[in-house]
Amino acid sequence: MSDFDQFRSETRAWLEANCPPEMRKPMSSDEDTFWGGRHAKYSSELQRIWFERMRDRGWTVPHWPKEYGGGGLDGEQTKILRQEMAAISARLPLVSFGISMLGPALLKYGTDAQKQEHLPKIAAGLIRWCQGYSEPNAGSDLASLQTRAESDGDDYLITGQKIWTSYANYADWIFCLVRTDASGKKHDGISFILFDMTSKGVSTKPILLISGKSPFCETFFDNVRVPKSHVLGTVDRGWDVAKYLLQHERAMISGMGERGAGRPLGQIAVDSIGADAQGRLDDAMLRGQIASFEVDEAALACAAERAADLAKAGQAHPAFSSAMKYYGTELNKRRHEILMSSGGIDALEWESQRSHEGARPRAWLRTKANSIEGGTSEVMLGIVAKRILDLPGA
Amino acid sequence: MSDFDQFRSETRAWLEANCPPEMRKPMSSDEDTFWGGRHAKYSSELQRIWFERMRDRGWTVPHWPKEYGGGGLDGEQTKILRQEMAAISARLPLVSFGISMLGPALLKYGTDAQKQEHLPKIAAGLIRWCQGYSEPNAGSDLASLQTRAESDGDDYLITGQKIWTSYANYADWIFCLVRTDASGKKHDGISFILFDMTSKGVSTKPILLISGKSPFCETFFDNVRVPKSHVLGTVDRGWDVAKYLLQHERAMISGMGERGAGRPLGQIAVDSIGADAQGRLDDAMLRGQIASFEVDEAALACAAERAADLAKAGQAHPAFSSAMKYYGTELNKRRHEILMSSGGIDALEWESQRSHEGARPRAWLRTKANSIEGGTSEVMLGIVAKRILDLPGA
Amino acid sequence: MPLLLNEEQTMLRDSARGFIGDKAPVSHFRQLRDAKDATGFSRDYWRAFSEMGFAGLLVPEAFGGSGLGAVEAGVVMEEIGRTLMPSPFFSTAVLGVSALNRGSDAQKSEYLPKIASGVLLAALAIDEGAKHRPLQTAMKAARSGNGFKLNGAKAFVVDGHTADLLIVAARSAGAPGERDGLTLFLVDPKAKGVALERTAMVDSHNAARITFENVEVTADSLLGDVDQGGALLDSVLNIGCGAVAAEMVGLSDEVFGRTVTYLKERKQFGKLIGEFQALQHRAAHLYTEIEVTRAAVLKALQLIDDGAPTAPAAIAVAKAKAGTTATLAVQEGVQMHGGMGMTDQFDIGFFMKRARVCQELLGDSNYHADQLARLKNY
Amino acid sequence: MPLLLNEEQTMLRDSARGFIGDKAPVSHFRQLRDAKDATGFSRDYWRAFSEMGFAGLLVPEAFGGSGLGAVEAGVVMEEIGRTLMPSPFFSTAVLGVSALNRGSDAQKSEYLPKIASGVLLAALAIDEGAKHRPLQTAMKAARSGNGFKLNGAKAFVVDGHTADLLIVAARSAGAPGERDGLTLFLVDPKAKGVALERTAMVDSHNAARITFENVEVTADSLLGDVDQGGALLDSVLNIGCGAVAAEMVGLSDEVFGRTVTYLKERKQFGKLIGEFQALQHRAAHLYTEIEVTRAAVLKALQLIDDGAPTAPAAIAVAKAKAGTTATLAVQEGVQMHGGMGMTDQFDIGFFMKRARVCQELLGDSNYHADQLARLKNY
Repeated sequence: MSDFDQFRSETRAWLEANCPPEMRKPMSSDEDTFWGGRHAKYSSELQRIWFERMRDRGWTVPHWPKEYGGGGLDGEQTKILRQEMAAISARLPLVSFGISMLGPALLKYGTDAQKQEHLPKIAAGLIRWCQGYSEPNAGSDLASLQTRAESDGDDYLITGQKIWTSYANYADWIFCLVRTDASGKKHDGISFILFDMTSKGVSTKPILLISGKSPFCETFFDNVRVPKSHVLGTVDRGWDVAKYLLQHERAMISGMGERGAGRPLGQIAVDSIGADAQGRLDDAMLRGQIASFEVDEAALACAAERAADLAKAGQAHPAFSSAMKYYGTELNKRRHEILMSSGGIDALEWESQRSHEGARPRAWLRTKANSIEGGTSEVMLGIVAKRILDLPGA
Repeated sequence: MSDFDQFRSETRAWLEANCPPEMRKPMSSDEDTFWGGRHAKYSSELQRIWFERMRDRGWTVPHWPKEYGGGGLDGEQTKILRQEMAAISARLPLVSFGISMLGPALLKYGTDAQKQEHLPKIAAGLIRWCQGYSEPNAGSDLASLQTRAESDGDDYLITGQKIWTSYANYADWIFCLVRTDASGKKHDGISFILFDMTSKGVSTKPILLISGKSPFCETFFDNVRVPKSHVLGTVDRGWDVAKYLLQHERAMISGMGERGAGRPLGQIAVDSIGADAQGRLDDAMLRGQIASFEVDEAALACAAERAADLAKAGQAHPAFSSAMKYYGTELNKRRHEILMSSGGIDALEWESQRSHEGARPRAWLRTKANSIEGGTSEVMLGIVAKRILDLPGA
Repeated sequence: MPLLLNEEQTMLRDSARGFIGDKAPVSHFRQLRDAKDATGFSRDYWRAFSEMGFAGLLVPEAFGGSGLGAVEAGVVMEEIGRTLMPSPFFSTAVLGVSALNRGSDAQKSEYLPKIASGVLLAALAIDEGAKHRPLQTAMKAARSGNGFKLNGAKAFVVDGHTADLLIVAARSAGAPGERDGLTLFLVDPKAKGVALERTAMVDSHNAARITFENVEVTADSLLGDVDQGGALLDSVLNIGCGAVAAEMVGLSDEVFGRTVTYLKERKQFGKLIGEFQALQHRAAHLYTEIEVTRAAVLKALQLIDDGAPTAPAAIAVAKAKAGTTATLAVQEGVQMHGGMGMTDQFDIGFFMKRARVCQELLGDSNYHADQLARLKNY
Repeated sequence: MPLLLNEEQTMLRDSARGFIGDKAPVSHFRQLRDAKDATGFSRDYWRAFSEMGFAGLLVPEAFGGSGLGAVEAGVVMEEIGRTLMPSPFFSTAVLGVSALNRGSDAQKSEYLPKIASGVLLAALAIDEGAKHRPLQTAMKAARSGNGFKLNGAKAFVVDGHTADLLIVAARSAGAPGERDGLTLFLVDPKAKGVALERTAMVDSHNAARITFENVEVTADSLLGDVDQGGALLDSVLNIGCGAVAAEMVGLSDEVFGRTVTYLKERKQFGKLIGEFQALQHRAAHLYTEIEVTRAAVLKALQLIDDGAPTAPAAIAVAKAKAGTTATLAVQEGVQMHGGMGMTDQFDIGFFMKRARVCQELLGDSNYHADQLARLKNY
């Protein structure tokens, strides 16, 4: 038995013994996700138990070094753990932007002091982070951001406005792009800085979306005082950190689809529309659209698997995540168009109990942002054209 | 009874009496088209009779003035004649680029002498014309043409190369864009000139396409001597004439589809694939694609009708023909993709008698040029963006 | 007949556009939505609409209406589509009137003048399952004494919660899927056994679910002949589809106009986003789709008014095409508006929601493409 | 197993690419086409292919082959797709061998070594109608003495005109549409009653129509069990589909590469056409489609080699996806090459023609999407 086989069987046994059955059910609402933070709330005692057991093993961040509260697993072990968790449908014990976004950037760009301070608190779910990138007038042109950090001794004074700050109203700290030098090109003079959301001068306001309530906020900074030591990476070179982090975000979004989860699309359609004598969906046109979609969806899943394997083999093109982000989000929009067609009249209800408060149309509308957030499809295609295809002037 | 009703009933009676039944059958080969010209050949005696009867009435060009050999009909009468011809599937008695392209330009830009000389010969099918626009290195950027006309007393000496000259090898005369002044912007210094293809220095070479033989030629001019009086419109302002003529060409191409002609697409598919117990095509996916196509095709036919009505009412946007050209040619490509799917294996044969020498795949491949010739789809979309939508920098 | 609006139709359009643009811009709809208005539309405006002759547009002159046709109904629907104005025009003046126009003289005399004067509202109840499939009607109409007893449930009854009169499709014979055996009934929504639930819809327009439990109706409430409701329903659905298609043309045109304006205002990467060629080509494509759709819809409406045998195929084309074009228009509209287009604060999302409802209303693009294939025997 | 080629597979690819790129670039195919070559491929190159171990790639080592699998067959097919090299690799080394691998020991001993050494060519005859529908096989196999008598007609038999051995699907029981009752036979193309017509195809590759009139075959010619040919056929068709899908990946990649090169060379309106954003976005989209397709095809081939129960669904995905991607690649390729792309003088049209044939070969994208839906019960 290889080391990996042994790791697999031990992991399987441990999960079997430690993951409560309730934590193996599909999540039915936002509350089922545990986000951590100073004001963390557990939706159930079992959620707490599951989180604490995993945290104690370092498996909230299995691939991080042990010294920062991680599990110290290598790539193959991490993959095995994910597979074994997926096999029993185990929920993630902790979800946070600290884990998925800031963590990788801290590991790459952080000073020892910064890593020591922040990583263990992320791993243990003690601090909840939010991301301050977008600004109202910047849009896809992220680097044109205007939030300014003015030098004042050992501190910066930060003033400006961010938008699309997910869960800013629940976050303890923010990682944020600010302009420390406005004299040069727009990609220069940007710094990546971390600060406490309880600092004086920070305020937030939730954004109502076409799909209804959202985790997004507008976030305002009015002369917020932040020590200069809170800059991550080099001052004025924050764009490098941001780009590194955006790649992580894109990879995450492209993998975020609901592939394979829950009831197959064709079955959902049969549930509401019915089948003919041969068992085929009783809407031949829609059936064809679903089948074409499922071909693309299955193919994308293969591409995601291959991308991960290429990355592991060190053969991945660094811009490939942009191609995947583009494809995955466009596909997810198509999935939800199909779900709406499948639901028909019933999927038009917006507030009834019967419709779970319009869960299906709200999810559909929400997907329309997939191809905007984290870099629009147009920006992604531009990146592929320029960096992978090397087309002129792209 | 209105004048129009009377015109209709007279026209119907005349057509009934004068159009031979053989000239009411769908055309089965290129030979069934009568092109006229110095070396004109009739494929049958009935073709000759039908042509001469129509010519004598001025109905080869019903809307041209009678003094130039036309029928002198107004817009409504012309429409009625077309409708009545369509009603009995009467073939066009004469097809030529003189009628469809040069004629309108001559009527608008020609001197009296030019009109007197050329229009009656076009109407009577005595001279066959070809069009010398494209050049190998110009492509979509038509105005970058290099064929030069050097002044030599009362003549020009023309040297250069044209490509995609349809039927140049059969044509008697050519209408041609040449550069008379190379000093200014590329759209200036172009002249529109007419000359005899038997002039010394003219040679042609047919182009083999991916679909096989084609009417296209490469055409070479080596110091061809042409009197300056043969310029149509103002010297150096030939681009205006070319644009005017291109609009006619685009309108013609967009209307050129095989709409309504022959057996309906769905039936063609049923012929080769079969139907289920309910009479539905026994390939549900293809059936859906055909139905979607037929929706678009029927809608386009309405748009063509509306465009003609708008033009008659003087309300048409001059660039609308670009939108129609784009849509019509893309649709025609889709039609032939569907025909290939419908024919399946049988539609892959290239040379057998059974396949009429690969008629279906050759027609399919030929349609791929639709969105290139007469202005690419990309150029058409650019024109719509600029001239209709007034988008910046388009 | 040219495929253009004639002079009278152009005047009608200008008058509708003037009133709707002035009184009921999108902000009017937003207000009703935010207030969760119990009626869901403005009765004042409906009265004004009636005075302008819109409520009785399809009502014959003998019954107090204007005696106009499908093209004119489409003209008004297109303008409604531009501002999403909530009104009973579709349910009452289009579906209701075109059904009642096929009723007995007594029925016409009783209902049509009231509709034309704006005091009576009607609603058509057909759909039962998740998708529009009129032949699948299962609701039972059993003979009972001199009349009928109705049992079943209807969904997606547009404006059902404010209707004074329900026009209900039920099955008096045959099995779901069959064309024979359908019958239409006029039912008082206050009758015993009728239970009505207003459904809050994604587009914040009005619809209801209605159940019928042993609802007794007399023979007088029959609309048309017993078991032969299929043909009547076809004619009502044809004009209804044409009207929804026209609404989608107005909606698409409006969304497109707003999007092109945004392309000329919004800067990114130091340029107006309308300068980006990829967006230009997509905009030009969408423009063409909308113009093609506009022609197809007008043609279908004209053919209905002509009583042409090709009208059903033309309607299938129009509704199918209008659905896909509106879907494309709102998708491109939201995407090109970027993050802003995702916020409730911008109007563009309203159009996306309404377009989705218009797709399902009287059959989506798939349904109508399928109908076209059936009509063409493949 | 990582979704990547391993070291041996990479070496195999390099060796195939080296040979094919060197000996059989597109000009080799053009030459054979222009000459209307009677064989349609180079027997010399096939001998060299065999010496390199390609003819016996799937032949077990015990019978003189390399005993490799579907992934390796796909590797070679992908390279063939790049230059359109005509060769009996698909018909003989893929379809023929994978069918014979399921035969009796006697059959394997007789045929496999000859195939591996390049001296025997095989062809699989399945299709009868316009579309690939193996279950619709109508060709009759009636018991006759100790053997069978075959009657019927086959079309689209790839490399049929050069085959030394035909593998023929026929119906020994049941009716067209049924799975039971299919039987595979080994038939000598020179047998009495076999009539063969080479069909000139749009892609100038080789195919034949074959009629069978009272062709007598012995019981020894049975491949597998009587009436149970369905399962055998499935396994042959699965690997065949994977191989064609791999060819389409190579073809798509090659067309795309040529197109991107052209975008960087061709000037219009004073710019390289690759600078036009609309073309950039279309190129980036196509790139993504090709990469997604590449992954799906490799996955399917790996699952075949694993004998995974999910292989049939993965193959349906791979063949369906490869077909639509190849279609898009050649359409964009020709359009972006403009008028030049339309001329026979440019190679790009060859790829368009071949892609069309690959679509129909063993079922087009519609067929395989439908198969996927069936496998998923909707």
